[in-house]
Formats: sequence, structure tokens, C-alpha cells
Amino acid sequence: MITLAQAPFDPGALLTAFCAGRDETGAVASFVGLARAEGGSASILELEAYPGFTESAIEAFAVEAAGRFGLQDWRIVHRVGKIAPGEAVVFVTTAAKHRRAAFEACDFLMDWLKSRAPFWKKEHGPAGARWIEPTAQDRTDAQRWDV
Amino acid sequence: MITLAQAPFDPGALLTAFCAGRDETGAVASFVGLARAEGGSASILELEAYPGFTESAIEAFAVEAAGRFGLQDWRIVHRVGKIAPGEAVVFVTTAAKHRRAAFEACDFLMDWLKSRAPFWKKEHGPAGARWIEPTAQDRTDAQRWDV
Amino acid sequence: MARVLLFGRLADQAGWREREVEAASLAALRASIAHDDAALARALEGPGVQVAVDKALVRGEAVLAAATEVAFLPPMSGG
Amino acid sequence: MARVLLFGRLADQAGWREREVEAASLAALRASIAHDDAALARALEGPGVQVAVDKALVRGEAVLAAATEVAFLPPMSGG
Repeated sequence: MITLAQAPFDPGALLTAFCAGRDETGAVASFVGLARAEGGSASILELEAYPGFTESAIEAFAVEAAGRFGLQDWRIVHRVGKIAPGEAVVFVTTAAKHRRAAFEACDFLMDWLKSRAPFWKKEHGPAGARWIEPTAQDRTDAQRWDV
Repeated sequence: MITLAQAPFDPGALLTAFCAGRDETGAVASFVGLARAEGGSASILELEAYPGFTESAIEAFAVEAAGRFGLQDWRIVHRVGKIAPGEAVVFVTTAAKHRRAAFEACDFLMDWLKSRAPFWKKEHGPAGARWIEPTAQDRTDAQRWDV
Repeated sequence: MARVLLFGRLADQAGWREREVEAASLAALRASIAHDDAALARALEGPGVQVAVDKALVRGEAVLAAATEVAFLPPMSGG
Repeated sequence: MARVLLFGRLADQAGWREREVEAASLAALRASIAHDDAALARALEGPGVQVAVDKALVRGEAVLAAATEVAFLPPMSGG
């Protein structure tokens, strides 16, 4: 399931809920992306989604990833709106029988979410606001998975 | 920090505490290993540690890993004693500026913990109890990191 | 009537994010926007801008039924 | 007096996990254990069994000071 969150959320509470009642899982990998202060140069991150379209695109991609890696389950929460340094931007968690699949699927989902998911990102800093494009590192990370 | 836990623990609460107050972190990867029921064949997992020795070995390994991957921080909690299916066996989390380091360090720590850390593992099932050795997959996973 | 949605830098440039426009096709919609704001119409045809009609990406021309939602999506940045 | 600790299958085999043994060296300790339980002494020298003196791994022989902790560690399984 994918949820877009307008307000700050607690990744730990999501992890607790995701781990509950799993007696055949073995491995739960997760990732939390936090907004960085960058020493004060980026005081606020703003993320815009296209409600309905953004969730559908993420859902479709995650369902495909779940098949590719043999996941038992997954959960994604992505923040939208204005995000302060230290707040969670994204939480991704994956459940599998063994850890290799759980780790790789989580890594794979993050690479895509960070570089290709339908969000538009603006940084508000002391010098004003600017729209951000994916970094070269984000593109390289995502391309690791291309066949 | 490494802690051996005698009683069930909540990985989500640990993740919440670990993420708190990080405004220059960017990436927190984590992994939860859960005891599997294996369809009833392994009803109880028992882990023995050598208190003092086990924590020192894990601490030394994690400090080396933190340097190798440029981690900002890490936290490991490992259960000992008798563990029921669905309970957390291990929680590992890593903090870094960017996600590649956080993911790789978490994966690296888990490979070592699962194959080489000073624990002795016994499975209690319907057919009695037996001591477990690392699996071939565990050895292969750990060897991925050997230079 | 189509409901037009702009995202990211396109909304900043236009000064609006959502507007009703009378148009029976994408071409007519672009012409109507160009009539009001030629620079915006050019930006909507710029490199990497994708168009979604009722939340599905379309390429090239499209007929617009009544109460259709048309979104102009600049290059996505990821989250 | 050395405090001897056994782990994993070694403790199961011995039927004890911890015992005080009078010995001034590792060799004397092994001999004392062999006197009580020859099969256990052989297992303690078996493949992959490591020895820790005061929580530090040692290879080969070691002198044991008073109140030393000697642990016999079968192959570690990981967690």
C-alpha cells in the first residue's frame, strides 16, 4: 500500500505495524529518507504530487517490484507539502522470506522513488526557492537495475 | 551501540528513537530479522551468546563497518534466549548522508551477524532440538564483501 | 469544459495551478491557452513535459470529452 | 582457580555450562577435564573449537592467572 502524507509521520510506528503478526517472513528491510538541513542552505523542502496519478504510478511500480523480487508484502509512505529538516520524506519497507530479496527490493524501490516517481521538488533556502531535478547519482542508482 | 535483549523488543520503537533529531542524515536503512515458524517445523529458536565477548565482537565489527561505509551512526539490538515465531531476532539500523552507504552498511552488517557473529543457535521443533550451523547462503552472502 | 492542472515550475510560471478551459481537443486547449499566455503555451510544449488526460499519460493529440482532467507534468524529480 | 565456560553443543555434551577448575595453564585445565570426562576433553580439541581467556581468543597454550575465565567456543552459527 502507498500513502501520501500531508503531515509529519513516524516511520517507527509504521515499521511496528508492518512487522506485526508475521510468522513466516524472516526478513523486513526498510528505508527512511530524512530531509537534510545542508548546514542551513536548504531550510524547507517542498514536494508536490498529482493526487491519484502519483499513488497509481507508485503502486504499479511496487507491484511489479514485488513480483520481481518475490516479496511477501511492502508498504510505502511518502510525504508531500513543506518538509522541515529532520522530518521523514519517505518510508519504504519490504517483507520477504530471506533477507537478500527484502534488501534488494527496498533498494530498488528507493532508487526509482528518488529519481523517477511523479513528484516535483522545490527547495526553499535563504537565497530563494528553486525546483530540483534528479541528481546524476540518482540516475546512476536507478540505472543499476535496468536490464 | 549494540545491546543483547533477553526479552521481546519492538524494532519500530528503536527506529523512531534512532531517527529522532537528525537534520543532516538523509538516509536511515534498517533491517529486522524475524523468527520463522517454517510451517510449524521450528517452533522455538534459541540463541546463546557469551555476554561481554559477543557484544565486544559485534561492536568492533560495526565500528570497522562504520568507517568503511562512512556511517554517521548505527544501532544493533540482538535477541538471545528462546524466541517464538514472529518475534524479532535482530534489528540493525544505519545512518548516512546518502542512501547507498546506509543500505550497503546495513546489508554488510547483517551478512556478518547471520554467519560469523558469536552466537550459538538451536532449533526446538516437534522432532527435538538441534544446533544450527551457518547456511551455505549465509557464507556466500558474507563472502561478497571479502576483498 | 476541461479541468486543466499545472504542476511544478509550470504552475509557478503560469501563476495558476488549476483552471477550467472550454476545449474539445488537446490542440484546441493549447490554442486557448496560447491566446491568453503565449509563453505558457510554449512551455507546455517544452522538452520533457508530459500530458495526462484523466490521469493517464497521452502522446500527441487527444479528443477531450466533457469534464475531462488534463494535467501538464514537467520532468518529474522523484521524491 | 579458572572459571570454565562451555557454549552451544559443548555444554549439552558436558551436561554443565560453568565450573571452577584448579589449573595454572590451559594444558593443565584440559588434563583436569580429561580426567573427569575424556570424551568432553576430546570435543574441546575438536575442529573449529576456539578458546577465549578472559574474553580474548587465544591460540595454542596459555598460562592461567588466578580467577581467569576460560571459554570453549564451538563454531559460531551467527544470529
